[in-house]
Amino acid sequence: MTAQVLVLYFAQSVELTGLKEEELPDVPTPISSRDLWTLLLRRHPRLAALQHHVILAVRQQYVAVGDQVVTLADGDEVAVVPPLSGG
Amino acid sequence: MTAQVLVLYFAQSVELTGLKEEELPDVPTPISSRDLWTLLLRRHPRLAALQHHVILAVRQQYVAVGDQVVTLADGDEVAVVPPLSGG
Amino acid sequence: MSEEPRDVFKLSRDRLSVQEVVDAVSSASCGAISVFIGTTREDQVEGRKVIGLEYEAYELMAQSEFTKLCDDIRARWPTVTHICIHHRLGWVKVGEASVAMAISSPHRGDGQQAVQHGISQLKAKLPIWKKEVYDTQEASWKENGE
Amino acid sequence: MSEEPRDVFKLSRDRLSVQEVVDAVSSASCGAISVFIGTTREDQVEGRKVIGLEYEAYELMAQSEFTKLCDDIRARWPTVTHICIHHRLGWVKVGEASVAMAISSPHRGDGQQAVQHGISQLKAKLPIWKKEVYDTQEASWKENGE
Repeated sequence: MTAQVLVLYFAQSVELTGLKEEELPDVPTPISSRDLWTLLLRRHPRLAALQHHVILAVRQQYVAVGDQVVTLADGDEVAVVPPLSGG
Repeated sequence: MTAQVLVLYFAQSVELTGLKEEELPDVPTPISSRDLWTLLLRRHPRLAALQHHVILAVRQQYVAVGDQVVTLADGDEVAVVPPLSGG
Repeated sequence: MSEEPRDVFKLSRDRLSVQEVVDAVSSASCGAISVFIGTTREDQVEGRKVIGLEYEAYELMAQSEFTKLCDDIRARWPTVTHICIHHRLGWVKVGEASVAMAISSPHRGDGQQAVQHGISQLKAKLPIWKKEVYDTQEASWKENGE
Repeated sequence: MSEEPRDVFKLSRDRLSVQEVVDAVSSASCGAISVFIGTTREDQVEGRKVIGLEYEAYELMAQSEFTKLCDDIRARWPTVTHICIHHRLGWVKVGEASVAMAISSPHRGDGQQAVQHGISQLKAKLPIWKKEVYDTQEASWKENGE
């Protein structure tokens, strides 16, 4: 199975990808968050600068990059979340 | 020796004495703060309602009612300080 | 580049302006402003309803005790930059602010602790009194730390 | 007589109004409003001078994380009445406020602790980012808890 998801980039990841968002039409699902990150990394090799510092958000819930498996549906939001610095 | 002091009343002591301030022309000095309080109590017996709850201020410095001896000069301010409730 | 520390104290019969208290401590060298505002709470006391508070102060002495309070805060939290307290006098009806305290500091931990300590000390040391006034026309003098 | 608790969150490119944040939590049942204001500090980083911060947020998610933050505060301090956070986005120059948080509570201890915890959680959990901008035109993304 695959899903069409909307990937949102924030902060440093906007500068590294040159994008604020993009549609990804064929993301395999279910998928581990680590594989999801690897897929983004393949599209945008400069995201490697965030390796070990980044987490993801899937449908607006944080997901650490690791073994956790997420199920994606068409239209889901996936966000790249560099280290937070609000306040 | 005696001194002429200005006695200031605040909060409940205004209601008990009916006064906001008064001049006392012949206060003995040096005098213990307990004797100073007793002297005020003799002038205004209703101040007994504050007994054990009151402290004094002499030249704008707090003085507990007790053995401490204060030296008064003409024009000095003595204040009757009921329990504080600022804030 | 370091600023002269400011200690600002005001007793006033006018409504308190939080903005004014915050502006009094603002500083380009500070990342944190910690503020406390004390307001008159709607309260029932023995079946009577509190409609407001009546405040009075020994004004000159309050100013000198405020200076001591600031010295004490600066001794405990040396990074504190500016300190401001505005306290109302006279009639303060339910829902309105009676006191506002603001402290600026480079980082937030010190300022927040300093405000907590400052408000406790204000209640314990500043010669200010309040009388609770009830809807029955009765009134009673309050005591902090009861 | 007890009020419905209010949780108020606003992200905005306009200057923050402390008065608006305080008014959002005011309540006749509360005697205490605890406030924290975070401002942009004038700073030197490796010989460059910070002239301001540029903020961005994942806005919808920030709103839902704010709701979780409020639930967490109310679980820890059940007496907390109202909670308000305003956070700026976009350009915030040195000396201006980037965040203001206010909490009302019947008594002051709970509200002061809740604000401290709330600001820590905001920095740890809300999807908001800032970039420090220097007088050399350079900039660098910040990380909380560095």
